[in-house]
Amino acid sequence: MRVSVQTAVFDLGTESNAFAASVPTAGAIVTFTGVVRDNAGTLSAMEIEHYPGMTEKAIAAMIEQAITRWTLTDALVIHRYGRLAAGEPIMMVATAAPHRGDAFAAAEFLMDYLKSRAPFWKKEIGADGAAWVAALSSDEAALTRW
Amino acid sequence: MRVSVQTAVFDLGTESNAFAASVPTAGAIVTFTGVVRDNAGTLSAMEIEHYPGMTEKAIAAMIEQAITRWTLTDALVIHRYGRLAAGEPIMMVATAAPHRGDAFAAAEFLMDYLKSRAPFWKKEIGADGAAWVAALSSDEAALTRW
Amino acid sequence: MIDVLYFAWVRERIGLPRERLDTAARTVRDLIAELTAREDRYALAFADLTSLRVALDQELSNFDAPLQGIREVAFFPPMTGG
Amino acid sequence: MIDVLYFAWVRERIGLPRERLDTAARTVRDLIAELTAREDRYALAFADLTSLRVALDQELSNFDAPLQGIREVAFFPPMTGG
Repeated sequence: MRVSVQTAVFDLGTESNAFAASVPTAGAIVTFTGVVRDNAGTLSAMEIEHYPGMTEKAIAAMIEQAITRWTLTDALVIHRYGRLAAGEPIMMVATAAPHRGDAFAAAEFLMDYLKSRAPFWKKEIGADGAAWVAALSSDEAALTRW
Repeated sequence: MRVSVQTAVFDLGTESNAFAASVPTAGAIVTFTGVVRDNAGTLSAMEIEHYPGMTEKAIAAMIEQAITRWTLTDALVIHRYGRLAAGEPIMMVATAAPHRGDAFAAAEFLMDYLKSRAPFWKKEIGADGAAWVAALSSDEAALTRW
Repeated sequence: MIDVLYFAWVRERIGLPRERLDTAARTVRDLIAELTAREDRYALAFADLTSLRVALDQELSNFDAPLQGIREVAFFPPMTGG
Repeated sequence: MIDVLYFAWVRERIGLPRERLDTAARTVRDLIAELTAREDRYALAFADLTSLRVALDQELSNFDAPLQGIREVAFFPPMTGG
């Protein structure tokens, strides 16, 4: 298990390969990457705040829970904080398992929990000001399926 | 959309980065990679046969179907055939979407269809002979959820 | 004339990957009966149809499908991709 | 003495990221009442508890939880990670 809460940008390819190399006996590897989107072309940056200490513990607990629920070989979570530019990766989750169903389910579970239970707060900074991203009720609702 | 049916090994990291770079407006990217597993330590290779012509058409049709069902920015399928060594990647699926739910669902859908509807046949070659991999009824059953 | 293709253990049992046949078979099932009557290796390959799949002109089909207008028939076991 | 941390717009409304308080509050709700009574900026931050979350010693908790033995209380809006 690796949890990295970092300001530095990460490389999806490098991280995917390193994770895959670390799980030679897994048949199935799933990755999820979240990217700073600029739909309207008005976003100049995203600012992410987090709760140092709690963040790492909360994510580690989520991974522990995933390992208990599914047959996983390993899991990885990288989540950035600080100032991110449009197009940059925000975070990634990777799961490895003997079978694809477990790898997919654990990755979705980790995503749903990261969305609503890991202490991160996003602020979108545009040309005409900044606004905290509101939590979606659909994200909260997604937790009920687990 | 890219479909590649190839003998050459591919690099998960390189392919993931190229795919991500091709979808700058997608907020969510999911990849699935299948790897030749050697559980018992007795597998010397995997031989994959396919049906040239039909394979490419069948996979393209699966992706078209995924694009119809979910809001996808793009999708990629790479599937190898020929002789593969243990630890090598067999295939990968990548999906990009504005939202994570669509990216995950489309990737799982493509995997379920690739398992049972794309004309590939796997043969495991071990120290004491070779055997065609039997189709799993659970893979066939997985299709009913879509 | 019709191209008949065999894959995986069907190909191995019949001993060739493809052949060109002159047939009057009206359906896939007729064609299978014709082949089965020819030689033991065909009879062996087609012994259990539940473990076989068929594609007509590269589209999955079924054993009762008509062959009229079809140029390529392929027989193979259930697929194991992914 | 207890450390009280504020994040995101709670931090912005209150105007500081953390402070050390000497409090006799028995529950989170008591602490909020005490802070709200202090200054408008606290009243503003705690005006709508449904839009707030609380963590005690870095574990998510609730407003009725006792503060006994707790060293660190954090207030923040619903999380938006991922």
